[in-house]
Amino acid sequence: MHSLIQLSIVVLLLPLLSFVILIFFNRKLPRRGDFVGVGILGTAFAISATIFWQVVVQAYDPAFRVAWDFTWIDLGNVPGVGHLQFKMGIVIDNLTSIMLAMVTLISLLVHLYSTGYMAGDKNYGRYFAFLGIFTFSMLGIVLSDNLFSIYIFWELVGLSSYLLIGFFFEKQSAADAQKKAFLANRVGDIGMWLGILILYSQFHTFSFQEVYANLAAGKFGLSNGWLTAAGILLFMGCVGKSAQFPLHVWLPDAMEGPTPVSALIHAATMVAAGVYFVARIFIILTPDALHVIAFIGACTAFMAATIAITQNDIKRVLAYSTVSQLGYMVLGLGVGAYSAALFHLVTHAFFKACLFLGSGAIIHATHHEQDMRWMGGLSKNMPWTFATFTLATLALAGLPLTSGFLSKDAILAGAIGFANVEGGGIYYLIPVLGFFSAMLTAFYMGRQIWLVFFGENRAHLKPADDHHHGHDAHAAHGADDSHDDHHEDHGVHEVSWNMRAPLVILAALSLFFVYSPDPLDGAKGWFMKMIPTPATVVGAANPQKGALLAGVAAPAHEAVAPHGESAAPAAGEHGVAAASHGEAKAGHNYSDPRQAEIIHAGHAAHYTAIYISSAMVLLGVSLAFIVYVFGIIDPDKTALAIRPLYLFSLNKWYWDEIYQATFIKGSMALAKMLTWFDINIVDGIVNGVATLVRKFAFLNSSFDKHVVDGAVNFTAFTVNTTGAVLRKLQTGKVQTYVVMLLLALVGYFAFYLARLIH
Amino acid sequence: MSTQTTTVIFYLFAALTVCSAAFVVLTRNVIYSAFSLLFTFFGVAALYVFLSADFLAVTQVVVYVGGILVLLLFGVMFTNSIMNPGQKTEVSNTLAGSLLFLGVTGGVLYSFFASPGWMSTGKTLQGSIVGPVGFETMSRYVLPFEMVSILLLAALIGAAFLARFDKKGNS
Amino acid sequence: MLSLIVFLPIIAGLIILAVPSSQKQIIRIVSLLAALAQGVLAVMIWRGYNPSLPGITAAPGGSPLGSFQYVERVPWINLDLAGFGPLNIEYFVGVDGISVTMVILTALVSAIGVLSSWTIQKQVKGYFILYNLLGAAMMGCFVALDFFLFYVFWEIMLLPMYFLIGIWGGPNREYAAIKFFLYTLFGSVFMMLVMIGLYFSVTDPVTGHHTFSLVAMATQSNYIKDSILGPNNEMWRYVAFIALFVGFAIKVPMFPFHTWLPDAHVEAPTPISVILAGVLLKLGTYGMIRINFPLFPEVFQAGMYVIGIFGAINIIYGALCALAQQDLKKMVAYSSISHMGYVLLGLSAGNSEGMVGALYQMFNHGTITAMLFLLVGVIYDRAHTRQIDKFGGLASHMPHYAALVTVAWFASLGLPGLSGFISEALVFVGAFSSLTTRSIAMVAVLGIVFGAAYLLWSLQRMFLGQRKPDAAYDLVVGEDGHEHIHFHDWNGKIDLDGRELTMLVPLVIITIVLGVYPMPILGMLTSSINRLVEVLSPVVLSQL
Amino acid sequence: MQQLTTIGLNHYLTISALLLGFGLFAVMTRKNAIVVLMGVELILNAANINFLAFSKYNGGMQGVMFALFVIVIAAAEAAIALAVVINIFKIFKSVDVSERDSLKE
Repeated sequence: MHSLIQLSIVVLLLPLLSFVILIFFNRKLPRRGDFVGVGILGTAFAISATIFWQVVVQAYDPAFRVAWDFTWIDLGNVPGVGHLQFKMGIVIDNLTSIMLAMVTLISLLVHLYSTGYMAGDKNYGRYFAFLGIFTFSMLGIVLSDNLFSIYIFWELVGLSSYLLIGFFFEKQSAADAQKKAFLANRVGDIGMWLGILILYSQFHTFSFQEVYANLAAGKFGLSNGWLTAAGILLFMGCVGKSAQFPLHVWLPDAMEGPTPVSALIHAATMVAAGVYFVARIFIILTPDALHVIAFIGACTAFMAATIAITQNDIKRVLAYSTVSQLGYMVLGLGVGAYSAALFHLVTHAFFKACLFLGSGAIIHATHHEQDMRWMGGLSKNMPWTFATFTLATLALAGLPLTSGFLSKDAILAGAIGFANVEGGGIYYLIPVLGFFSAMLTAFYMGRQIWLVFFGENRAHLKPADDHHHGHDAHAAHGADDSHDDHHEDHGVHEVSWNMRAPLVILAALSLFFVYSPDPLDGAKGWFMKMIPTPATVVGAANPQKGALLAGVAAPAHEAVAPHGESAAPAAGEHGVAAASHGEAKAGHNYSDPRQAEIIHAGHAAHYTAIYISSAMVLLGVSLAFIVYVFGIIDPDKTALAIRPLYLFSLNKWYWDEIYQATFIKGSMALAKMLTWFDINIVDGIVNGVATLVRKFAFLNSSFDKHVVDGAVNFTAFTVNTTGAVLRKLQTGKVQTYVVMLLLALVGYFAFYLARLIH
Repeated sequence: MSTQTTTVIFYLFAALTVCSAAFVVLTRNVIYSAFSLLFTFFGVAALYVFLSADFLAVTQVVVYVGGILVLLLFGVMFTNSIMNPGQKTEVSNTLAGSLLFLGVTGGVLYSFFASPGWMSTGKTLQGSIVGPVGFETMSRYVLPFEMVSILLLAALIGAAFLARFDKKGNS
Repeated sequence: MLSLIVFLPIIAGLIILAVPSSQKQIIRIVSLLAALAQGVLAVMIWRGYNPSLPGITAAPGGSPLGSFQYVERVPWINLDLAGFGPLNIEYFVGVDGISVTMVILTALVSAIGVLSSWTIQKQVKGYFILYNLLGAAMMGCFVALDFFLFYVFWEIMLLPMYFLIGIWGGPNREYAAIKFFLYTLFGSVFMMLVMIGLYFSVTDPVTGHHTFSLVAMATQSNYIKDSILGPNNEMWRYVAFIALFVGFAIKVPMFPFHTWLPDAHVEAPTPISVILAGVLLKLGTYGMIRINFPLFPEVFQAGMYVIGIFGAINIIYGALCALAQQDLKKMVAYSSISHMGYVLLGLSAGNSEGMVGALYQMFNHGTITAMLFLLVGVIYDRAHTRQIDKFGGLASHMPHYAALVTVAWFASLGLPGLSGFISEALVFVGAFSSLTTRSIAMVAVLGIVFGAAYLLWSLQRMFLGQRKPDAAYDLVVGEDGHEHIHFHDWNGKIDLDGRELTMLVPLVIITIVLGVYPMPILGMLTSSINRLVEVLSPVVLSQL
Repeated sequence: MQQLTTIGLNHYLTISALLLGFGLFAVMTRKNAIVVLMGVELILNAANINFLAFSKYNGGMQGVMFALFVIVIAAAEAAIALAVVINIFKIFKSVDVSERDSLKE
């Protein structure tokens, strides 16, 4: 077994160990055993850091891959299939090692942060246990080498998310949210499961590698539509987990959970798992499936952004921005900007975790005030939080010199290239939506920064009932009441070091130089070199489609290629782009011309993307300034002016209401109807038959009583009466007997005489 | 003596027997019937003599008159309180009784007379039968004799046992 | 060995018969010892079982007894019916992979049930005698290889069940008991007719006489060509298959024969619900696998699609009905209908994945549903109500109970890492892989969501949030200042007590272990199932 | 007239028949157990008369011997019967046989 495998197994099992220890013994340990969680995660991070170092830094090979598996279920010699085994295994490549490091790092930071944030909660120990099992499941997703085990950990992640969202289960809203999250994920999982089943039914294996190989060998027995369906169904898993439209509704509600959990699960890692999974199956997705994915991603990005601009809850804004950013990633995958999407996954994980932790710090400091309308002017009280939060905001908005800029730009570039290759028309909708969402992102983040940190504190404006509600939340939260809440101006103060340190680390990780030497081009960075776009196997699976695509794509290739060569000497950076493009081609000879074309076009569109996106971001930021800083436009008046739009956005496009009205009400009505059917029809028939039988039985019994039994009784009666009569004769008196005896004698004599007479 | 006188004497005894028997049956007084039974036995004994069974006649007198009748009288004395000796006893189902009496008697008599084969054969029993009785008793009928004596003994003991006064002395 | 494990409970029952009915504790302990001994025997059987031998039927060219294990075979009833020839019924028991798992399950659930019966106070003596009789009958059904013997055990099983529900049940117990009894009797009448028909159609290859041996019946070459159920008599074979299937489907219970189950469960006392859901339902599907399918493989081939549809109906219909229930126990009852639907679906797939999944699901459903009913019983003992809306916020007051309920509920909704998931997954894998049932599987997957819906919803309504105003318990502030929960007329421990933990924890451990590493049970199934699939596959049929 | 004057078998048979009838009448009708016993004695005597009459007119000893035994048995019977009657009297304070219907049970 490869040493990396051993290390990764250790990393995988350490959080589970933490879970087991804490769930059983947290009350016996000092400090409810939070040090156990932090320590174990620290170890896990150290080990994954070494894995990261060995794989990414030392090996520095895009094609690096070690795998190991063992037989989990052995179905023996199955007729028609042969010896059938389900294997469990671990695969380690660049992506895995990067994800490992990222997940363990953020998890470690969140553990650390939580020691401050959750201090004094009555289920403090259980909280860390849940964090442990979440980390375990997440690492399982990252490490697993086959669809079955990834599905298993997929569900386990859903469980831990369920447990953590509902951590304050006394709050009805939290209980609702956790249920909603789990069910929405389940809906997605069904699709994912069906997709897995389609692939299994063809190849009788779950392993990624074997599925790839079989598809590449064209062993897929069903029609191409089934393959597309498989791709889309598998993508449904991502839709559920990554909160893509139309299953995005659970993620904002999931903010009912503790804020560090939101940072860890619902911003950084779990929601990214969907993207990670789509990346794993990227090469078996047919072009049609990719189109669907791209459009869904674009819609999600745009819709979430429009919703985010009107939300007042600080965490909800971040939640919708998360949805929007996940939409970017999915969009990126859909358009074939594979590495860009994963790049954005990582960068987003860091700065979004930073944002959430920062918001958590603010909420903590303001005694569980989450409504931005009652904040303001916090920059003076909380400089550290302010600085890190702002930095992460810039990254999210995608301003240059930040990591977000690099990744988002790469995605948008890919989108433009994709649109070019696909021949424009409707496909241009995708980059357009992307850019527009970028603008909106800049706007609502600017709004948030302003509302939270600038201006004067508006806490005293808060209506009383809300105020008390805040207190209830506080009580339910059960945090320590060290500072006194009862005079009006809330003593806002900077948070303690164990909550500050994660903010700083994460903010540092959302700067550009971590990923790329060039602040303008992520393609120069190690990340996109290490995570090249893999060659699709589907084109090879159906050559006629590949040839057709080649026919379509060839002219576009010719159109773009000369421009690339001609410009190469002139513009160095463009040359670099071409070089990187060439390198990508060198790394993989893409058998599918369409894919090669898209990748090439994406690189080509790099600068177009930069210009447009920067413009849009500046537009958004300036708009935010105009509205909130200079107050040139009054947001409330504007809201009134476009009230329908405003309400549409404020009510999140009414998705919850729609689902409530259709699916939930529908299924409940169906359930009630079926129960009625069950009781009245099915059981009614049964009881009806029973009644009929009983009726017939009564008839039968009356016949029996009166006729059959009648005969018997009659006999008995006659016997009885005769007996009664005869009993009269039996007086018991000797003399009566003698009389009878002599009667007989006389009778004999009479007979005798008659004999004698004749 | 002449056959006429014997005939007359026979008819006297026969009448005595039958009438006293009827009286035994018909009277309501137990004492009367008991004493009239005495006369019946005497009459029967006389008839035995006419049947030239002298030994049996004597036995009849000794056993019946001396034994059974005394027993019966004792019974009467025991069962009927001495205070009212003339106690009447009830009669039940007289009608059936009388009808049957007529029927049985008539039937028996008719069958007697309707069967002519019973007319007397030539040889009859003559003289005293004491000797022959003793001879027969010790020879051919010795077993019945012994058995009947044992029976008698057992019966008497049993009777004594049955009729005894029990310990509690209530009679 | 098998005879011992079958008749051990009867011995215990006889011992109890001798114990004066005032000695309740002795009676309980005797039955508990018997159950434990049964468990030990089951473990010995399990260890000694050789999973490589397929069983199911006489292997071609193999011994006519088939590769069954722990076989005991003695002539039982030998009558010479002049006209019909000799009637030879055998006492013929043995196990293969299919039955050995069920034997283990039966022993396990019976032991748990005895512990759960500890609280029975009414006519303890009679209760335990009937209980032991029931245990013996169930075990006998699973090991019998002679159809007549199977039928005898099958019928014996009805009687104690009827009385256990009808005497120790809830307010409406007579109705439920009668319903259960008549339903099952209805089914078994068909079974008997088919049994007789089979007897006259099958000859023992060794003796040449007619036989009730299921092993002989499972070999198509043993059928007399022109007999009533012989190969030449297509129509009657279909009729017989349907009759048998209905007989077993009632026990499963399969829609539309399922309505006895909710009533029986709601009325039955907790241990009897545990037995009923844990073992008795399995007898239906076991009968299908052991008798119905191998005896009429070509009919099964023809009927796979219909069976699958019924399975899907069970899954979704049961789940939706559970979603609308107010009575917790009724909800669990409908959930077992839904879960037995998975078994039917897996069987209808007719391939190894599906059938292994179905049998594994039978085992897991046994353990998981036992857990569910025990937990329902726990709360019912305390609150004397099962109305879901009468609770709320229990989790903060009964942490252990809430934790175990969470585990059980999630096991029931098929969470990975718990045994239920693997069986459901295998069922879907099989059903989807088989062309016949693929479309059905795609619909039935919805059951996963509905299952999660009703379980999570009930979990939320009972354990999360705050106490409802009309809850079945009060909140009193204890001396330590914290709020404590107080049930009316319940003076025991608020959270789980030792006895309940000893019942539940083993089941939880089994669920987790089998969810992480299923091979201990799955490994015993595979060879038998593969053999069964060969028997059922048309390829083998065409060679007849 | 010749028939009547010469005493023959028939005379004795007639007497015995009458005695028998009277005895039966007593047995049937009288309620007093003692009288019933007397009736029985009458019947026995009737039988004896027949025995002796037949033995006289057949010239054999069998009738005589039988009559002898009958007398003995009659004695035994009388003793037993009286003892029984006395017991009945002891128990029921009455010898009325028409009230004794214990045979019914």
